[in-house]
Amino acid sequence: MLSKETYDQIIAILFVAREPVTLRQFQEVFPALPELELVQNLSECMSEFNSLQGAVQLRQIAGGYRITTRPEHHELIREYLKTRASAKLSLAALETLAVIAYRQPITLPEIMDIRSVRGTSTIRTLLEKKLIETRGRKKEVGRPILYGTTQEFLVHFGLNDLSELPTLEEFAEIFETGDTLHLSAPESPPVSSHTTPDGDGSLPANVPSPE
Amino acid sequence: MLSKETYDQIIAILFVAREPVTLRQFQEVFPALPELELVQNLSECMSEFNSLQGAVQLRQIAGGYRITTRPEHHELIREYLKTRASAKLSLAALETLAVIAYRQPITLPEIMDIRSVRGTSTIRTLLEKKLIETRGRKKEVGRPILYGTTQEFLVHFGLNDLSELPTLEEFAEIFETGDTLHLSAPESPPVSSHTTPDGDGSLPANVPSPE
Amino acid sequence: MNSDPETYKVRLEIFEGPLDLLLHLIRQQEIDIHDIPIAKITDQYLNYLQMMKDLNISVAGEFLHMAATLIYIKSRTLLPPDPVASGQEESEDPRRELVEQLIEHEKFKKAAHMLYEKETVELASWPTGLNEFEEEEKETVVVTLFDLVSAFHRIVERYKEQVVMDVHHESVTLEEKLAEIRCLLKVQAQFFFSFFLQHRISRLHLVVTFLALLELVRLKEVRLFQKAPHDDIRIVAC
Repeated sequence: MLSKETYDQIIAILFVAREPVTLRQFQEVFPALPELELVQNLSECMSEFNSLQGAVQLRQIAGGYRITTRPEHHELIREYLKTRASAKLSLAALETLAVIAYRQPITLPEIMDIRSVRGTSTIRTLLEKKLIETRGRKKEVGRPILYGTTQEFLVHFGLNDLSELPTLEEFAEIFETGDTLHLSAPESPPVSSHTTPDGDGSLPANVPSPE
Repeated sequence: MLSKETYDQIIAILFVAREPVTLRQFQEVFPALPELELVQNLSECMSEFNSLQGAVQLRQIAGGYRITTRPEHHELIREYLKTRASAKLSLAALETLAVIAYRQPITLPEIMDIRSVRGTSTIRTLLEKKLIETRGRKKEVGRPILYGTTQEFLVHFGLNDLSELPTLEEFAEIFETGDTLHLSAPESPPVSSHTTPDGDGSLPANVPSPE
Repeated sequence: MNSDPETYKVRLEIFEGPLDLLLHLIRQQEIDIHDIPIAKITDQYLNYLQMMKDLNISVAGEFLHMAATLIYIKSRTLLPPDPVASGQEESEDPRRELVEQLIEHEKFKKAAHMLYEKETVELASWPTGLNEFEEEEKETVVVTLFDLVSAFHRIVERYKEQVVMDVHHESVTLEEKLAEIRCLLKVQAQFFFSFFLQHRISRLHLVVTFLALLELVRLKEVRLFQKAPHDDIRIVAC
């Protein structure tokens, strides 16, 4: 079905792309291919590429296709790029982001209510990093600005779309079954060796397997 | 001779490299490998990669190794480059657009006055991108042309109408940096390596271990 | 609760908000979240705030607000059941709202942790992307509405600074203004005073401009018209 030529062409495009390449973009580049065939080609392309390549992987991210290196090589790549571990979002910023991701569109007062925290520095960070954006205004007194997550949010967390996020109810179930995650247990081991996989190259349990 | 692991690692590095990777750079990343073995590995890597890949090729360029697309795909790649959303603006264009958006209708001299920058190239860019349009002439000496934002502008920024533009006052709180509204202990645990620049009490210590 | 400051020091942690602190107290003691011993937790919460104050650490308003809420709930649980309400459905648990809030909060904490793990993986995966076609990329940014407001904010801030500087550096003479206005009159037989206001000019400039106009009136070179007080002034060449 998928010709060697089309395969090579798709990979060549993905290879130069800096952002996930959407189906619409592929359609523009391959106007002769019917949409259905194109989708099939892309899916075949993905499985073939991933079975061949151990260094990189072809993934569906933010509604597009993208080649990234596999996480297991991160230490070596960092060594080459001479970069330190990239700055991660603070827990506060992640919590704010979680509230926005699950309750979007949402206003600033609503976010602060849920988190029981005043202060806007996390919002600023998220806006600057383009992980969230404004989404018009809420039709209520004062017409407050609404916020929602962006494409960049999907890219940053390796999601294809928002439906890939587990539901909040799924988190609640863990809670009810008494799976006690000691979220702020003072006895928890030192951070550095533990929460970042940088130390030994091991990754958290739920590393998403490349589709 | 060349292990699958080393092969993958070399390719992964070449995939993220922005310039040809020199032997010296590889030596730094693989300090355990003797130089001769490394050179052999690289050469084997090159022939293996090139026999597998039709889309891209591994070449020796400018005293280093580099993956590039094959020339036969260049036209297609240019097609792809054209499809990328032209939502990008230079900083100067963004500033001009901001002045127009918030002070429309406005004349060129007024824009230049506020921005304290001469030059009309940003106006041309914005007109070309259809983010701004002319709005007749101002009734004053010289009858200068007035500019305002377009429908396309609203679409680009996801606004229903101009009243949805956030006011400076609304973001005043967010523009203020370093609001320290949190309880913070002076003897706080050494999480400094993880604190993000937003300084909002980053606390990965509380992230439960995934195990 | 132990009031020995040495013990507290070990336990000191940063809590971003009152719900974080409450969850910590509940989790630490493995209390059933659906049946919180409100009196005990309230005391511990207040002790913690007191300790922060003793250490001269500022306590944010929302922590005090939560303290008030806790004290209120505690007082309601201590009251005997309302005899009027007893005939109806059993009176509502005063802790209910707080418990729901805590459960909701913990869900988001878990969601944040899930994001943290995903981020960790993604930060270990580098995107590829060639620079052979890099010349196409200039120094550009994908702009969001926030960028737009930020840009305007920057301009306004910059503008404020400039206005201050102008006042110090600028000097303008009556002769210069006279020449300027005469020049203007050659191009256009009449214009409005507001024309001068559209171009950002300092107070000094404005005063000199006005003096120049008066001088031109005296010299019978222009006539000024104003329909009403505070209305725009029309300047017409004689």
